[in-house]
This record gives sequence, structure tokens and C-alpha cells, in this order.
Amino acid sequence: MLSFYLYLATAALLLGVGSLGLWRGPELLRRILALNVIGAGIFMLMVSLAYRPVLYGEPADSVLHALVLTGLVVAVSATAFALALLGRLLARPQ
Amino acid sequence: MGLLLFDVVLCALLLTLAGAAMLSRQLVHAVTLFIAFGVMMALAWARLQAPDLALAEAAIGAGLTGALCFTALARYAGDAGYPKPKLWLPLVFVAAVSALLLYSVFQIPAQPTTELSERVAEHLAVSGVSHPVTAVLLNFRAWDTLLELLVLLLALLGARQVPSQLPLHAGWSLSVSWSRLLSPMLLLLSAYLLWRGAAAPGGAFQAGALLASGLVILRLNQQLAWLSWQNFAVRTLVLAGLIAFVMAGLASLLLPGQLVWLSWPVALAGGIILLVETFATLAIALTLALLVVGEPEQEPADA
Amino acid sequence: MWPAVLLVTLPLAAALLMLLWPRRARVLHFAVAVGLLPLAVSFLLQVTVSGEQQWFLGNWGPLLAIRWQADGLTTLLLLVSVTLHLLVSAYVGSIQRRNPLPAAFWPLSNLLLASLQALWLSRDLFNLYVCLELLGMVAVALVTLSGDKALRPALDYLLYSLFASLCYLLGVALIYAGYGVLDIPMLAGQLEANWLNAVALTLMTLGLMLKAACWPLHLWLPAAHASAPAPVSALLSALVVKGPLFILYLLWTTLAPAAFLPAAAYLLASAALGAMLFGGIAAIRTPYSKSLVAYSTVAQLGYATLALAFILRFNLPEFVAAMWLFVLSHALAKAACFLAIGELQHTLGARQVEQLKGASQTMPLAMFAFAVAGGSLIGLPPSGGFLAKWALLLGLWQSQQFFWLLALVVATLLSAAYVFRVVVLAFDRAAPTAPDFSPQRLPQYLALLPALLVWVMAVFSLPLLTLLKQEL
Amino acid sequence: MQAWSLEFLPLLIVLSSLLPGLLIFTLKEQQVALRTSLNLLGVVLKLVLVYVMWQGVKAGDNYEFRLAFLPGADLILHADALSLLFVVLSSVLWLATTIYAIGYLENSPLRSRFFGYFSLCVSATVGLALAGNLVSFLLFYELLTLATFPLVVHRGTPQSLAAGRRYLAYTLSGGLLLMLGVSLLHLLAGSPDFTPGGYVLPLLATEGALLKVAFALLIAGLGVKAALFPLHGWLPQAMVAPAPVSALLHAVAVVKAGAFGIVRVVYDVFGVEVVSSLDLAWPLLFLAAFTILFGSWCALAQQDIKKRLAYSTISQVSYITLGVALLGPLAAVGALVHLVHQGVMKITLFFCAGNYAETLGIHKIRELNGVGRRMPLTSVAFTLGALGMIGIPPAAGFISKWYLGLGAAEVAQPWLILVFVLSGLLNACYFLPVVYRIWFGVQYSAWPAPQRFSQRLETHWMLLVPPVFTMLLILLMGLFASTELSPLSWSELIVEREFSFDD
Repeated sequence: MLSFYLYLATAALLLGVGSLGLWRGPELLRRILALNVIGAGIFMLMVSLAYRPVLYGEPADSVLHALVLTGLVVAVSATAFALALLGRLLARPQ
Repeated sequence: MGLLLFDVVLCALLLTLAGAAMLSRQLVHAVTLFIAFGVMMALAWARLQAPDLALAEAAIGAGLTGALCFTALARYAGDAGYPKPKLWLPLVFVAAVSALLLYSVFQIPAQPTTELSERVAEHLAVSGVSHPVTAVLLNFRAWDTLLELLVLLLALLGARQVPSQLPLHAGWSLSVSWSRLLSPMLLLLSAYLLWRGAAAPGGAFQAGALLASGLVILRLNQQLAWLSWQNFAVRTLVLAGLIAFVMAGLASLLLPGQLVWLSWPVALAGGIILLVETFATLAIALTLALLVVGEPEQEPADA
Repeated sequence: MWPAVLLVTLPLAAALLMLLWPRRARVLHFAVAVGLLPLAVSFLLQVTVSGEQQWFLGNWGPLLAIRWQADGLTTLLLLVSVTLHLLVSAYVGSIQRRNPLPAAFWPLSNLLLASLQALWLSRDLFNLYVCLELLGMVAVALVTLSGDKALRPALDYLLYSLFASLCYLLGVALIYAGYGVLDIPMLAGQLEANWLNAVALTLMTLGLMLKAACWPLHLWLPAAHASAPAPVSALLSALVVKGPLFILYLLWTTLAPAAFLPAAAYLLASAALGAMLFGGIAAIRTPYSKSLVAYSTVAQLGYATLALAFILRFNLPEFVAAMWLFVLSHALAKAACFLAIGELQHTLGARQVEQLKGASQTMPLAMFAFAVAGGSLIGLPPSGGFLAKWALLLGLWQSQQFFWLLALVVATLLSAAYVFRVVVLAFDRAAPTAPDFSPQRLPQYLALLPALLVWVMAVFSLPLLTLLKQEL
Repeated sequence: MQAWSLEFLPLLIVLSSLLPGLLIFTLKEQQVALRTSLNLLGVVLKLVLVYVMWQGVKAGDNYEFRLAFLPGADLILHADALSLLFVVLSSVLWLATTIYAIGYLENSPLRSRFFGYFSLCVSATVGLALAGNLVSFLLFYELLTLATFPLVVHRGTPQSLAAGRRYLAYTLSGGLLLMLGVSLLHLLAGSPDFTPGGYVLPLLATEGALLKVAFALLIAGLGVKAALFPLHGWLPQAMVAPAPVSALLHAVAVVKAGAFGIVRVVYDVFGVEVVSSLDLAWPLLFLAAFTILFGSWCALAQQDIKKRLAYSTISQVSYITLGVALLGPLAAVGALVHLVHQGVMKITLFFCAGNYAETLGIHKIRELNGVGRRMPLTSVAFTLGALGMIGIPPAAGFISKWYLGLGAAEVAQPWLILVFVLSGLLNACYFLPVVYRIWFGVQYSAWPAPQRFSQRLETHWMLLVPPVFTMLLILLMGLFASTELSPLSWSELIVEREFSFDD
């Protein structure tokens, strides 16, 4: 039970850390990383939620796992697109 | 007790890595720390009994995102320095928000609502696969997965709109030979993951991501000259997952008694899912590989 | 099921085929775009006749499956999306010789349509997240079609949009934490007024407001919409920002517990006020014609947000009608505005508003299209914008919101000011900007078409209200 | 009368100018003959149709066209005696103005656009006259704004653009206020057809305060176009428009639309009874009286002919408002007949001012010295119009002022007679010197920009015929006021119908 709340707290704090990075930047790349950290925080929250039944001796929530998997792919796609845009932006002659 | 200690250390490590990545002076440190963070996340997923996610995170989160970030990092070489950003104002604000969030997540009831899980377990038998995550992904919520494949494709399409040249270094002979050795293993491994996905953790995404890393390694070592969007076969494979998905959906709609989009007939469900997953794996692998390595040379095509 | 499935999968499949055979893209595109129109119309009629329809995808029954629902509003939005898609592609086709868009426009615009249709139909919190993400990425990809100048706005757009989706996702996760359900109709009336739900709904609302460019979260919009190619801006302004607004409406009218409604109403109403005033002022001040239209989008979305706020506070049918009439009429009018301005800009080589001098002589059709569409933005009778404003006025009078009546008056005057800022210049005979080449007629007519449609809309107010299930 | 004509005649009357207008937009600049014939065809057709309808209404036919528009408020075109008064006025004056405009704009650019909007403007005016409920009225009121704006800025000079901006600022705000008022009233009472005696009487007991708000909003919205003080600021500036436009704006289209709207609101929406029991007439009365004096006072100070005429319009239109606000039958007759008389007189004056400007380049009053000898016919017309404005018999203006005076006496407001006398004096002060200069002034320098349009006539015949025609109308309306054909007897008929509900 304690670890469940520990992971929940970590998720919340990851959100905070990510938001801090998103606000501060200053580089765009770091902002993109920050978005990923926020995403990781949300996924951690979801996975911790999926872990809840385990505490009661049942299997983990597979629907949430599937959602996180979908979320992960969406996140990596978005990151890849953002990085491609960033790459072009930086490579462009000023 | 030992597990709790492990949890505490892991969480502390995760937060430290993330915080350091956000606050580090140099971007290269930030990226490195972020990759380490990804690896630790995979560990955390494994700890939280989400092996599917651990596999996916290890391949996608840590591996591919890291590669992408380093590619972008190379561009920052000539970039002028940035003024040191303010720390305290954002910190105070973010601390307040985090406190709020902390308070909120502690409001989450510890008692889970299990109705949905029960429903999944109930219908697992007729879903065509025995691994619940795969069943959710490719049967119960297949529409999400289809759209998600579309998101992945879009990332590639979007990235193709903004090509930027990175010089490909001539292959280092040792790495070339290693890559030749490594990639068949990766191929085998990913096929295994795919196959396993029907019954146990694993599946299209994990397999695709693994395969993609193999392709990327080979491509970076000057292999696989055919790996280009211009190649019709590659294009077909990139789109294969979606095409198979849509075709399967439409075909099953044509079957008698099937009146709803993306409902697989019970008898065929396993086969359809395997078919879709196989093509999806190939599509994911090629898409991710193309996203990382880009095109050999670009020519803007007009309509 | 077939019409709904085809409305989503046809553009999707077409996009895939276009990617495989880029040379056939245009033929395929028009075949599909034209084919979708009767499909959407027949679907609309079908829903009108036989009432609301819903499906659980995969035939798994509630809770487990993703729900699709087609009511009057949804089918109307489907039809409008299909119509504007066809119209904008016809415009792109008509300027093909002169300034071709990159080939990627064809598949991307089909994907945009597919993701929009998926969004209108879906009633599942997580599926809506995927739709939103998809929509955002297609939109950004379309913005990058105008080349390197759009890179920075596109990247900003993407980052804002990602952050917004993450906010939304976090909210979904928190809701799921409490109830273990993602299906919106099943959650209806279930949510208690506790802290967790408050945080969840706040996060989702903020995310959606950021995506829908509600003031003060609109910062990404003007740059992105102004730097995109004109037909793309038309699609973005007309349709894409409406997606999150639709979800916002779903959330607050079906999900949210009654105790939260007053607070949300205040939040939305103040955002709306800011949007109407500052969006209008920015549109009056900006030197660039496309930014003017983009800021006008910010301002116009304020009306819809205001209507939403009042739906929450008073739940009068007038406000529901007003909100969706605003959305529909704005979609048509804004498409016309962007196409007309794009045409003017390209033919006259004029990026600045000042350079539109004398446009009523050099390009009367395009200017007329802009003015007619602008009339609907102002809310002059008998246009769709008037219809919406009329409904809003009736509601405001009925609930005796005198302050908001005043705000509406000021906002309307501001919109009149920015529309006529352009129109008055167009009548300047002193030094008209000469066209770079002889103006093309067809694209101008295509810009005029939605503008006329939005005026025709007024005549069909009764059927529209029947579809929206609102009686005034 | 067949059923279809009862239904479609009002629509046809609107379309008879709308369709030619739309066709004209598509014409090329050089297609002069086609454009002119389209214009004249529209005019003639409209006059014929209006005549048929006039006969019908006299016989008691009920013309009505309905189209579903807003929930609870159809789009209605309905012909009653009051609307017909305005329809006849605008159609007849449209004939004169069209001929004048063809002559005036000969060889100037962008004529297709001009005549297109010109026809739209008349369509909107006629639609407004025929509007059968407040929502339809609002619709045509806004369309009128949109149709006249391109005419105001037609010249495309910085001055006219500035005037156009100001015109829009005023009229759109006015339209918005009107819309607010209409929507409030729609909520309170729905939007039934205009009813003699009004339709809000049942609400008097319960919704008095909101009715007052609605009345204020409606009058403020209409007051902008009727140029009631302090909403008159756009009118003097709008003078930069070409002369036919100013003529039409002042005589029929815009200014009269506002005045006509006030008539409608007071008589057919609120009804005399409600207006008097809510004490709504007083503010309107004071405002109108003040505007009468204020307009005349400002006119005195103007040196530009058209500007002086513009301020005179502000003053004269308020006579109509005043007559309405008096709430008595005699004053109502005066107001309605003044609606017609003022239109004809003012259009004559503007035609003449346009002739002076176009033929000799005269814009200032002091340049008029001795112009009577150079342009006798125009000057006679101008003189007659001016005398009418002052209210000297036998010109038509006398009749209307006489009835207004009687009306004031009838409702025991003798102080208003003082206003009339004072205003008449001011009128005399700003018109008589002009007339004096025209006939007896000594020309002290050459004409600013003389042009020779015709060998025998003083100016182009198309510029000369319209003012002469309207001058004759002024005389006829004055001399034959008691015959059945005159506007006076028609106004009496209207008032009879309106007030018979209150007795």
C-alpha cells in the first residue's frame, strides 16, 4: 500500500518537474524533453492505478496498460515530429 | 521491506534524474540524463507489474527517443548560448502546482473499481488471444490502436515535410560487422515478441520498436540502402499495418451478422489479430526507423 | 453503421492510397471528397428521421467498447466538415497551376477529415484523447506546408498542443482513478463533486481551452493560422479548433457534477469576455491581413465559449442553439474569409492590410466574399451569425444578464470594426494595389460560396434548430 | 384579385429592383445601354406593380408574403396603407433619382457597381416599408446600411472613406441597438405582425420597466438613421457622396427609414395607449423639438450648400418624429404627410445643388450669386423647394406644418407652436439669403468650373428633368392637397385606420 502511494507521489512530482522544465526551457529541445517527463509522470500515475488491484491480490488492470501503451506510442510519435521540426528549424540558415 | 526500499530508491532516482535533466546547464547532459531516466522508467514499469510497458519503454522510450534526441542535439552545436533562465518564479509556481497535484493524487481511492477488468476477463475467451493487454489493444479497443498507428504515420509524414540533412558517417568497420551480427538476432527476438504477444507480454509495439532499433543500427552503418520512403515496397510496408487494419475492419463488416465496425468474428479473431499485428509490427518498425534515420537525399515533390 | 464507418474510413483509406500512389492523389481526392457529401447528407437525413444512433465498436457492449454516437449535432458537424473539406480542396485544385501546395496536402487533408470525423463520433474519454492528438498533429503537419517561415509557429503549435493533450490525459486518468470508466454517457451523472473530480475537470478544461485557443490560452493560434497556407488556415480556423470545443461541451454538459457548474461558467465567461474584447482589439490593430482573420477567430470563439458558459449557468435551449449556430456559421464564414484573403494576398502580393487598397475594384469577387462572410461574423441579418447572435440575445434577455448584453454589444462593434477596416480600404480609389497577374475567377467564386452558404443558413433556422433539438 | 398576386405582389415589388440590381453587378463597364435599360425596366415595373397594389389596398385587399425565418418570427412582407405611403414615395423618387444618376455619372468609372448598389438600396428601402413585423424590419434596416455604404464611399477619396467609416460606426451601432430592442421585445411579446394600436398592451401591467427599456433601445436604434440629436453626427459628413446618393439618402432611403421606423414602433408596435401610459412620448418629444431647433441653428452656420441642406434635413426629419410623439391624430397626419413632402422637397433641393456643382462647379453659397440667370429652371426648382421647406403656401411644406401645428394645439402643447415658429424663422434665415443670392445677387467672379452639357438647355437634360418633375410634384401636392390622390388624404386614411383602434 505504501509503495502505491509512493509511486503516486512520484508521478505527481514528475509532473511538477516536467512543468518546471517546460516553463524554464530555455532550449526548445529541453522543452520537448520536459513534455516527455510530464508524459512519463502521467503514465506512471496510470500504471500505479493499474497496480491497485494487485494490492488486493488481483491481476493488474490490463485496460490501463493498453492505454499507456497507446499513450507511449503517441508520445514518441509526437516527440519524433517535434524533433524533426526542431532539427529543420536549427539547420535552417539564419 | 526490501521491496519498499527498492521503491524508495527507484522513485528518488527517477525524480533526481528528471530534475537534473531539466536543470542541467548543458543540453547534452540533459539528453543523457533523460535517457537514463527512460531506462529507470522501464524498471519502474517492471516493478509495477506492467511488463508490456517495460518492454515498450525500454525500446521506444529509452532507445528511440534517445536516438532522436541526440540527432537533434547535433544541431545545437552552432547555436548561440541562451541567457540563464529564471529559476525562482517558475519554481515557486510549479511547487504550488505540484503540492496541489500531490494532494489530489492522495485523494485517489485505494480501492479500485474492478468492473472493467472483470469485463475484460469475462470476454477474454472470445477475444481471440489470451493476453489481456493484447486483447484490449487489438480487439476491445482496437479503434484506439488504429488511430494510434495513424498518429505514428503522421509523425513520419510530418517529419518528411521538414527534412533536414544529417551527414551519414562512413561505417566504422567493427560496428558494421557487429551490426550484421546483431540485427538478425534483433529480428528473431522481435518475431518472438510478436508471437508471444498473443498469450503473454509482448506484441506489435514492442516487437516493432525492437525491429526498428535493428534497422536503425544497420542503416547507420550504411546498410539497407533500400530503406527509403521513395521505395514503393517500403512505403507499402509502412502503410501495411493501417491497410491491414482497415481492410480487416471493412471485410468483417461485410460478413453476415457483423454489423459493427471493428468487430472480429469469434472464430477468426485470433487469425485477424495476428495478421494485423504482423503488419503493424513491420509498419511500426519501418516508420520508427525512417523517423530516426530520415531520408538519404531529399527532393521536394510538388503535387 | 455503414455511413458512419465510411465517413471516417473513406478519407482514411484514400489518404493511405494517396501515399502509395502520389500521382493519383488528386483524382482520388476529388472522387472521395465528392462521394462523401451525399453520404453525409443521407446520414444526416437518416438521423433526422430515425433519431439518435449509437454503436459500441467491436460489438462489445458498454464499458468495454468505445462508443460512437450520432445525434443531430454530430451529423451536422460531420456534414459541415465534409462540405468544407470539399470546398477547400476545390480551391486548392483551382489554384494548382499558380501556386501549387506540396503534394502532401492531399493525404494530409484527408487525414484531417478522418480524424475530425472520428472525434465528432466518439464518446469515449481516452479515444477522444487519441483523436485530439491526431488532429493536433495533422494540423501542425499542414501548417508546415507553407515552408520554412512556418517552422517556428508550427513547432510552438505542436508543443502547446502536446501540453494541452497531456493536461487532458491527466484529467482522464484521474477520472478513471475514481470510476474506472471511460465512456462518457456511462459516466453521465455519476461524478461526485469532490476534490479529485474538480482537479480532473479543471485539467481537462484547461487542456481543451488551450487547444481551442480560448483566450488567454490562444497565444499559439494567430501565428500558426497566419503562417499556414490560406486553404489550410481555412480548415484550421473553421474546423480544427472546434474539435476541442465539442469535447468541452460534452464534458460539461454530460459529465460535470452540478456543483461545479457555476465556477466553470465564471471561468468560461471571463475567458469569453477576454477573447471577444482582446481578440477584437488585436484584429483591429494587426498590420497583416491574415493575422487579422486569425485574431478574429480568437474573438469569434469567444462567443461560442460565452454561450457554453451560459449553458452551464442557465441551461436554456437558446444558449445551446447559440453555441452551435456560432460554431457552424463561424466555420463557413471563416473558411470564406481565409480563402478570400488568401486569394487577395496572392494576387495582389499583399501581406498587409494597407495593401488591400482598392481591392473592390481590382478583385471585386474576393472582396465581396470577404465582406459577405464578415457580415456573418458581425452578425448582420439574415446570416448564420445573426441567427446565433439572436439566440444568444434572447437567452441573455431571458436570464437578465445586462452586463453580458453590453459586452456582446461592444464585441459586435469590435468585429464590425475589423471587418470594415478591410472593406473600407477596399473602396479606396486613390492608389489601388495593382494585381501581380490577372485575377482568377474560379478561386474567388469558391471563396464566395461558403460566404453565401452562411447567409442561406439563416433561412433554414428551423430545421437547424430541430436538428440541434432546441426549441426557441 | 387572384390569390397568388395577393401573396407574391409584395415580393415582386422588392424583386423588381433587386434582380436588375444583381444583374447590373455582372455587367461590364461599357454596356451602358443594357445597364440603363435594365435600370429603367426595373423602375417602370416597380411603378406599375406599386400602382396595382395601391389600387388593391384602397379596395381593402390584404397583400402578404411570408417566409419562415426565425422561430416565432417569419419574414413578412405586408402591404398596409402606411407601408404603401412609403413605397409609393420611394418608387416615384427612385424614378427621378435613377434618371438623374444616369445623367450625373455619365462617363464616370465603376458605374455598374454604383447602379447595382443603388438598386439594392431601393430594394432594401421598399422591403423596409413592406416589412410586416419587427424582425423583418430589422433585417431590411441592416441591409439598407450595407447597401448604402458602398454608395457613400463611392468616390473612394480619403474624405469619403472617412465619411463611410463614420457612417458605418453610427448606423451599425444603431442597428445593434435596434437588434437588442427587437430581441427583447421578441422575448416579451413574440414578434407578431404590426398591428394598428400595437400589440404590447397585455404586458403593460407586468413588464412596464422592460417595455421602457425596449422602447428606448428601439428609438435609439432608429434615431441614428433618423438623425435625432445626438445621433446625427454621420449625416453632414455623408455629404461627400455623389449628389444622387445624397438626394436618395436624405429624401427616402436612410433618413426616412429611421423616421418610418419610429412611426411603426409608436403606432403599430407599442400603440398610442401604451406609449402615453408609460410616459414614453415626452423624452421623444423634447428630443425632436430640440433637434428641430438645433439642426436649423447649425444649418445657419454652414457655407457649403450641401452641408446646409444636410443640417436642414436633420431639422426637418425631426418634424416627423415630433408629430408622432404628439400622439394625436392631427399631428399624426402632419407627420405622415411631412414624410412625403419633406422627401420630395429635399430631393429637389439636392438635385439642384448637384446641378450647380456639376454644371458650374458651385459648392459654396457665396458662389451662387446671380446663378438664377444662368440656370433659371434649376433655380426656380430650388426656390420652390426652399419656400416649401420654410412652409410658405402654396408649396407642399405648408400643408404638413399646418397639420403639425393643429396637432400641437389639439393635444394642448402650445409651446410647440413656438418651436415651429422659431424653426420656421430659422428656416427662412438660412434659405432666403440663398434664394436672394440666386436671383438678386451680383455675380462677382467667373463660375468655378463651368461646363457646357447641352446647346439649348442650361444643363444636361437628364439632370434637368428630375428637379423639374419633383418641383411640379411639390406644387401639385400643395395645390391639390384636398383631392383624393394627394398624400394628405392618404395620410388621413392611414390615421383613421390607426386611431380607430384607440377610440
